[in-house]
Amino acid sequence: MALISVQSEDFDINSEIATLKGDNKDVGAIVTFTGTVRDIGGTLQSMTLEHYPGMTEKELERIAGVAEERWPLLGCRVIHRFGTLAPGDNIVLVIALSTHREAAFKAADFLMDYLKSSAPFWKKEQIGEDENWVQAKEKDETALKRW
Amino acid sequence: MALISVQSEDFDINSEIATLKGDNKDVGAIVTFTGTVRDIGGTLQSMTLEHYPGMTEKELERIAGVAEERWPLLGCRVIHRFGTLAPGDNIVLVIALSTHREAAFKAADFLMDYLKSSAPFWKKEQIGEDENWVQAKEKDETALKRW
Amino acid sequence: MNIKYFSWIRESIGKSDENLTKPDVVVSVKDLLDHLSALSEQHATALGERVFVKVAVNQVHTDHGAPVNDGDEIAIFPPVTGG
Amino acid sequence: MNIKYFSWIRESIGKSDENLTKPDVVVSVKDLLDHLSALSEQHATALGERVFVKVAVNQVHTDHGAPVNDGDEIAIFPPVTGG
Repeated sequence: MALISVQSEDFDINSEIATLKGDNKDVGAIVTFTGTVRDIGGTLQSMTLEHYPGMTEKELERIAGVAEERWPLLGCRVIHRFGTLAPGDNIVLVIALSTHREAAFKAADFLMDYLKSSAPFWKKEQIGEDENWVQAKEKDETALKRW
Repeated sequence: MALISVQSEDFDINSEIATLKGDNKDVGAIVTFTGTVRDIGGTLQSMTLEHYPGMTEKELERIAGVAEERWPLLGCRVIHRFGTLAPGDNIVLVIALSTHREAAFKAADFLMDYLKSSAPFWKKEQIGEDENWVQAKEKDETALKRW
Repeated sequence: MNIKYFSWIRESIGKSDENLTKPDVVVSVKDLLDHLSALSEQHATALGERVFVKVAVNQVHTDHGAPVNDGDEIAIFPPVTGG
Repeated sequence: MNIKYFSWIRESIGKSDENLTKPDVVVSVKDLLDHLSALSEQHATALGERVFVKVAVNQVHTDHGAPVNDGDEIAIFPPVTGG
């Protein structure tokens, strides 16, 4: 069963891995993905993440369930933050544990592609006096065709 | 330039990510792969990793250089341990940072495939009174055809 | 039915949710969007470009052809941008 | 030339390296492997199955057709199993 959290607090990769792994000696491969707030132009003040409480958790659990059916995972973790974040802050963490590297890489990659196009989160950027909702990318939809 | 280490000591994922990321606000995606000592049958006492000092570092730098040419990375780290390790211990860490997730996932996956088939390391398993050299897997060679 | 709005659709309509008794003519999500668009200029603007209007019924993504029932929780939002 | 052995090839031959003056007949890696195989029974056993014998010349992976020169650092080892 995947562990899902939707939270405003930051997360700690080391301790999340330790919790998932425990003393399971079948684990040979651990893949983590961390998404962070970019500020390529150097003008971003903050980013606010809105979400749909109730559906968000359900949708993340659904996606993680699909990953666990498709690959032989020994652990799966999804943490997504909401609220106001600063440039460089962590947004999302996905971890997949498996015996071999292929399953761990594929599951983490799959989880991110599906999360990007179906988890009900919306980003708003604060730049100077302006506030802009981030536009969805078509390539996030086409990325799903890989799976 | 990738950071390469061949060492007997363990590594710390949090601090490695922090070092690579620094205050670079262009980073949006961080992928880590950790390989650990498996003991599926529950009989492994330890695993000893032999390597070819001099060539190992060169080979890891070469592979990381190829990854940095193929994908727009903002950071790349490879740590491979040698010596005697216990079940559950960390063996290898690969980290790739990029603006977008696709490059980070692909580079980390590529690095592991190439490292598995070209970095001069050899594993010996200690099981009870026996010592066995781990056999290379044909699928590690075929995995290269993906790239 | 309870209608929830998110992101710029919420801001454009000016409220995060509203309750509605389902009119008989409203059978599908599309019917509901048409009905809501007639409520005010803000609704019409927010829901005008239907390709940007995503809908979840009872917290599950659906297409605009899906049926809606009184008592449903309907969420209306732009394409998601998390991750 | 300096010859280094690793993993079970090292154990089978019973030493981790040896120095050798390159005989004139040894031109390629394959020639060298043939020459080494004739040195002792242990060498013959360790280097018998050539598909399991990998070679690096001056710390770069090479195939068995590659040339070798006196002064080269030649490493002989089984397929790698790190990672």
